[in-house]
Amino acid sequence: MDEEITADDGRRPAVVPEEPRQSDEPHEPLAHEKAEQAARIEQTSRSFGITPEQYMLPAAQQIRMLSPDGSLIPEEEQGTSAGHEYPVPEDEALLAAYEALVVGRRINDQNYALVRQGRLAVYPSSHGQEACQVGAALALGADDWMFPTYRDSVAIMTRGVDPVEVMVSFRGDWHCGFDPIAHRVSAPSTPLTTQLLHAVGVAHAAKLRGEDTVVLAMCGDGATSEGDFHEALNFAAVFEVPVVFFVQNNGYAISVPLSHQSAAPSLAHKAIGYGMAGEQVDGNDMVAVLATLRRAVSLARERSMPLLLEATTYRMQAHTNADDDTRYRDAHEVELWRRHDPLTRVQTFLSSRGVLDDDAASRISDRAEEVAASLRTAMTADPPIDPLEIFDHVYAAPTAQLREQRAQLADELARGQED
Amino acid sequence: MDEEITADDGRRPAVVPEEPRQSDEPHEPLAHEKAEQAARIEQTSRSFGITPEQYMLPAAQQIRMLSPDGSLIPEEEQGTSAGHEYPVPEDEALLAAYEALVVGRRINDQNYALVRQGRLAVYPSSHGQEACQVGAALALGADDWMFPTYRDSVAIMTRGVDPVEVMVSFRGDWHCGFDPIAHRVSAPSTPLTTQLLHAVGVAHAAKLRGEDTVVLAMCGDGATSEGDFHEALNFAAVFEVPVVFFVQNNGYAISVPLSHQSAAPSLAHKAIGYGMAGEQVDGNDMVAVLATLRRAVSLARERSMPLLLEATTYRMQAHTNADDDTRYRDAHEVELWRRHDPLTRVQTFLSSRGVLDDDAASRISDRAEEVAASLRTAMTADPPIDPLEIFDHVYAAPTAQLREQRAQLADELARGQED
Amino acid sequence: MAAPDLEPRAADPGAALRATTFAAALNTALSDAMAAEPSVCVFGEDVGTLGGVFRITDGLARRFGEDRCFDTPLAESGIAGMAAGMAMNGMRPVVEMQFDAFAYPGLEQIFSHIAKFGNRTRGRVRIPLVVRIPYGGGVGGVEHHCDSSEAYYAHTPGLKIYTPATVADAYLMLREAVDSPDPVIFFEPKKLYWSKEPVDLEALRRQYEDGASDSGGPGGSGEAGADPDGVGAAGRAVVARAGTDVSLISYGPTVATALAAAESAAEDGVSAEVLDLRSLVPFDDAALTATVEKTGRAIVVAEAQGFASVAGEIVARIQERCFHSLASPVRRVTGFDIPYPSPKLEQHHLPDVDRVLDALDMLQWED
Amino acid sequence: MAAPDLEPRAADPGAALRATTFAAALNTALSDAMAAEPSVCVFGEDVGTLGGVFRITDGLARRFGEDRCFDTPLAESGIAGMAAGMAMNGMRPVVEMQFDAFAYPGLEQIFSHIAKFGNRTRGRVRIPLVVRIPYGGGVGGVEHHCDSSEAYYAHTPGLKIYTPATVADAYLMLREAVDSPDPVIFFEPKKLYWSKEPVDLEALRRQYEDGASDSGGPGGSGEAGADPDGVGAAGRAVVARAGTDVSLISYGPTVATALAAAESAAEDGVSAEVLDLRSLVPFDDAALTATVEKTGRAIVVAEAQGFASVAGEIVARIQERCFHSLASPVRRVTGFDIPYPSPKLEQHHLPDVDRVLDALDMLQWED
Ligand SMILES: Cc1ncc(C[n+]2csc(CCOP(=O)(O)OP(=O)(O)O)c2C)c(N)n1
Ligand SMILES: Cc1ncc(C[n+]2csc(CCOP(=O)(O)OP(=O)(O)O)c2C)c(N)n1
Ligand SMILES: [Mg+2]
Ligand SMILES: [Mg+2]
Repeated sequence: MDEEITADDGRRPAVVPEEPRQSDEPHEPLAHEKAEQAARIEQTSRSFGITPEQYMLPAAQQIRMLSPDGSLIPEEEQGTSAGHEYPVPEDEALLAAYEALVVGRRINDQNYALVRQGRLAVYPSSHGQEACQVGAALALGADDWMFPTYRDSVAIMTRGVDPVEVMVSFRGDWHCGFDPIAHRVSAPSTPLTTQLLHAVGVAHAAKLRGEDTVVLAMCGDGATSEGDFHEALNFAAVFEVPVVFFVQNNGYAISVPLSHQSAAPSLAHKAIGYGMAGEQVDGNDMVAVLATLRRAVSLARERSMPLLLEATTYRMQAHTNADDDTRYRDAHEVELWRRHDPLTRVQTFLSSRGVLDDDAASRISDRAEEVAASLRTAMTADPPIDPLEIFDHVYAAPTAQLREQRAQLADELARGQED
Repeated sequence: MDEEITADDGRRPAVVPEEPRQSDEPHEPLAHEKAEQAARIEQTSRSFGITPEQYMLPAAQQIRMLSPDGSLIPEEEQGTSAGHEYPVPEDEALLAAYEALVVGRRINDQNYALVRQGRLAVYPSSHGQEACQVGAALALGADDWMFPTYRDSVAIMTRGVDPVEVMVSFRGDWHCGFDPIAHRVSAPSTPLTTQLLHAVGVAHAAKLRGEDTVVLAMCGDGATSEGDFHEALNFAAVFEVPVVFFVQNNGYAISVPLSHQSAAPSLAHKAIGYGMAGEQVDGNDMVAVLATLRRAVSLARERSMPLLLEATTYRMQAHTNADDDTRYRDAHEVELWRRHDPLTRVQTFLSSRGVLDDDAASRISDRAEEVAASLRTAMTADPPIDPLEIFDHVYAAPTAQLREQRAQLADELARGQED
Repeated sequence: MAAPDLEPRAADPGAALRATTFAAALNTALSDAMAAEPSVCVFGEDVGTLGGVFRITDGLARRFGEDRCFDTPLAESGIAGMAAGMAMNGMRPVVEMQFDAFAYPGLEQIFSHIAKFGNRTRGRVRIPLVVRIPYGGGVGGVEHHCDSSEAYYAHTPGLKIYTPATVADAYLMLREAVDSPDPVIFFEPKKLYWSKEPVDLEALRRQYEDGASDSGGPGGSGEAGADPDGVGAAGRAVVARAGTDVSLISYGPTVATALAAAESAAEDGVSAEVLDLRSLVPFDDAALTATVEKTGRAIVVAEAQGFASVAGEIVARIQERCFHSLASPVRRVTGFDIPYPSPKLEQHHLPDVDRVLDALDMLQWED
Repeated sequence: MAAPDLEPRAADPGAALRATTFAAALNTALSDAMAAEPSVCVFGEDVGTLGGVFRITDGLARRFGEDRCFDTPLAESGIAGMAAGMAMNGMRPVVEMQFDAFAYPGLEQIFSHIAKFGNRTRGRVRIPLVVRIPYGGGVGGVEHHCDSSEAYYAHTPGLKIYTPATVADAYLMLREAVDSPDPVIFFEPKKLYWSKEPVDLEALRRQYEDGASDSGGPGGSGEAGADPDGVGAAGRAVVARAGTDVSLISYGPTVATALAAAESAAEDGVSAEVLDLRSLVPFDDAALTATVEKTGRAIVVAEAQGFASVAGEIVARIQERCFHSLASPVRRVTGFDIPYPSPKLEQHHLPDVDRVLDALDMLQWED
């Protein structure tokens, strides 16, 4: 479709300079030059036969493919529309996702237990959000990057990082445990939203080298309020880098509900303010999550542009073990969400479809037990940590000051041993 | 109009909880509670017979009432539409605005001259942007507040602050010159965008006391990229405070053009991401600027809610006297914008309308000369500054440390005088 | 934490003393300040319904309503900036930064505006707000949750920096901070939150409110007319334990360490005086000079990494002002110059009694 | 600014020396670094087309293309954060903060990530970037344009802090900063930008590149194998003027002040040694100790407000390490503890020769 799109909702299409500006032929005054990203958006929306605004605003309702009871929703009711089309992933991919979901849930529960046994200092559980976790990892290619938060341990493990390594920092060690470069997964970020800018930087570096790396940048609903969210989305759009911003809207930032966080119709509505497309997905629907993330990743890669995806989900447990969620939400609300558990929904679907038979189910649950068991064993062992290492990585080579301080501690430790 | 609005562009209306949430009757799961501001927006858009999205997105084209040659544009071509309606201000108000415009231009030019004579250390001129400056000041009531930047001296003066006081800091003194509380104009902010949050705070304090103060918060196009812009708009929407965010988009942040600043269809498109209405106006059209600002101020006041107004304008001179604008824009572009000078446009309009006759014109130009002359006289005098005062206002009462340091300087000054 | 030997602002000893936590004292101080002055409002992340992750604001929203104590969107620059604006318009905001390192997004607002607004308006617009920052380690916190960031703020002219070390001070200094006409960064040693001391908060309230009204306005000290400098009582250091041989200078979380070290030293026949600075800005040079001139030796004990720290400043001030009284170089016992290490290693980083005693041994006693 | 008497890294004296500005040296350093290493890229506000408000990046976009030198949207946290990400992915970003106070929105990224990432990944992810910050006053700048903010960064473990005081150092230290495996905050004294010295940049380039390749990698010093500590040449202080009676310790913009004061003092028969620290982190304790042990008296001269400053740290280190060599307390000559004052009053705030000489008079010469 190549004709000029006339905005059919009565709004203007974005003003796009047709050609690079010539110094002797300035553009129309009383308007300012628009970014190239606008041209890309114009082209993209045109290819879908819709206006740029229609492309950038989220679809009329969140994308949902599985009903709460696990049956496939008829295509015309999935929330998709022109330019907002999401093919249902193949059975094979869904089965793999289901397996990761089961393992992820098992890990969440295992870690919860380890915290109670004092084996972990803290664990921010993603129980209830595993469809988002799994989708994030499975939508990416091997050379893509992921920027997770403290809540995204299951996503990191699904990406292939050894669960034991992921738990190192929560166990109370001083470093992140795994090698971010080898796995193309950054060390999970605790200062909220800051990691989205790193994601943009990683994508920009790749783009400058001509690589088509997509970066998935994760954050929560609360995190969207931070200034860095704004700066990251804006940088990504202006530099036209393939970053998929993936917001897990679980309704709370610790105790603060979404209604105190934003007055927007949806968080996905923020996208248009940066000149990128936004979409909302049912984050407890494994099928829809995978479908939307996959398309976001491929659009980002093909057209070298960022997108914003908001997944509506729910954190079933407290913020962390240190939190008491009964102070700010009632058990009934949690109960209601339990009925929409991402795991049972897709399980019902895959069983009814014959993709998940008893064999597969027991193989998967065995694997989950195995992962949990090895996590348990590893966490029960208490590997010694060398205190002197705290000086070794502050700089590539320790400064004279740090060598002095290291010597002081070494001396104290030696004397301590003599006692 | 009280019926349910069905989104006629095929998008969903914002989900609004109809009643306050009851703990025994939780809201529909798989969605999170929306802010009260959403209800306010819903109600507002309903009163205009449009959807919330239509209300929050800017009108299809920027609001413009005067053509570049100064004739009134037919109403149906002004860019207004349902919910985006802007009555043309009365002649009397326009004449007052014209007068302020002439005085403002004269001040800009006088200050430019004073800089060249070394009487001012620096002056960021708003030459070309005076319609925005004047509109900002005239749209506010006496009890309202204004939060200007370094470029908004003309707005501050139009609000009634003595030009000489406004110039104190640009002359090189250590304080802002005027009393912000007395004038309800904050000390102009140099750290970009930071002042928008102060504006939200002032509005919030007023609201908590039950006052209906509107706060006009000003910034430039470049400033919209800062994290504080995001945080300020979000806080304003979540706390439902009457702040009008007024962006003067002059196309450049020093040398950086808008296209490097944002890829959005317009800066006004950012509003919907916070759940507020955005609008774009021709910032060189005094009539449209006043019309849109007035309505924004009254909507903000009546409904206690924020709005975002983007005025497209142009800075005719360099960023400041320290800047060399030939490095980043060509003379031809500047020349094109000169043809859309806000002053001549409204002058032509008011003359043709018979509102501005020769008497009025000469009275106004006399007044401008008077203001300029007294500014000149004041700036030529070099009032002594007491160096010891630099210690006196750091705290409400100087600390012992500052008293020591003050004594040291006093001693040095005394010895210096003995030399 | 042991109650200090010397607590000049302790409540009437006749009053019933109950074991009171540091956290309860802060909570009561906020509550009393809100009751006393309607312009005081409390906001931040999770401070409303939840009562703060440390429960310091527990019950305030219920008691005073959501206009006076409320949650904000998750944005620290927004919190600081909105507080500045509210302070410009007649309010006295008390904001909470959830953890030390999470205050950093607000630094521009704090450095460029909150600290400077009074000065740049020639005193016409004061910013009377309090930024409460739970700080320091010793609680098993993971990365970014245990920074000691007081030096950043102390280096910034225009801010006052308070940090209480006792339960009574938690109450009294927070009351003063709220009443101060200047912005106060109020550092709360998070490892003290659940420490208890026998303190009568009711008596402290009376003491504070009588004192404040005696001296005719906010920030007044307990003793009427005794505050010619306008620093308030919070601006003064306190001798937490008297001694003659060496001065242990500390503040916030390390006052307890210093006291414990003094206890140990006493067993070895060394009489250590412990100075609790309480306020870092303004700084009580008179108290510092008095103790060092008395003892001739000093150790500064603080948690933050040492380089370009407040501890460094204290050492510099001692040698500038007491050089000829010093029998030995002043020593610092501080955190190392590394990012705060993990729960499993923090005990190696934090100044402890042994490290203070080591420093003490090196004070050239043979001279 | 007068050329220092002693410039151990000056170019081959045989070479043709041209009057070169500090700004040109920085510009050439960036250009040479970009030519030498394709992963080096330069970005920030107005650094592309305009070449920076101080023109330090002039011509780089033209020469290396817009992929290598470009303007960003106006957001300092964005600049710092994106730079961190690019550094994680193989680039060596050099970013410009337009003025000192405008770097503050980026502090969270700098403190919590840039400084810590190497450590928190156990050295697996290094962040080799440079944040250039024009700093200090003396240029008639209005408010927020003249902060000396080095203490905030110097107090933060994980960052290196360089600040050159000579044209040759502007070139050499910036080259080293770009090649450093660690994040470097590079403070450029803006009042020196247009100062000139006779310097052969071409020779410096050869000197640097030969040295760097000799020592087998980035950050190498000019002398092969002479850098066992890995601090690079930039990590070492330099005696800018030799003397015997008193040590004037300074860095960046005040090295010139110290040299001028030394000149004056010489007329009065006092021989002052001037130490140019160059790097604040790592800190050259050996050089500091050497000069103070030689002279027995010291004055620290720095522009920043004194409280909890780098100057305070230096005083503390001197007394900790050279106590018994000191004939008199170490004195500080710094800015006052006030917000940087206006163009009309900055001369009263900035350390100047008279103030250094006043301090010198107070060094108890009669003892
Ligand atoms: C900059 C910053 N401020 C505050 C915090 C403290 N904090 C940790 S998690 C959290 C809530 C985050 O909510 P959300 O982004 O919705 O993510 P969720 O925990 O729900 O996954 C807060 C306030 C932080 N980590 N970083
Ligand atoms: C936080 C911050 N960063 C950088 C600057 C330096 N600076 C001053 S004005 C300016 C450009 C602002 O552009 P815009 O917001 O469009 O306003 P205009 O000057 O065009 O009116 C810059 C980068 C600053 N003042 N504050
Ligand atoms: Mg959340
Ligand atoms: Mg602009």
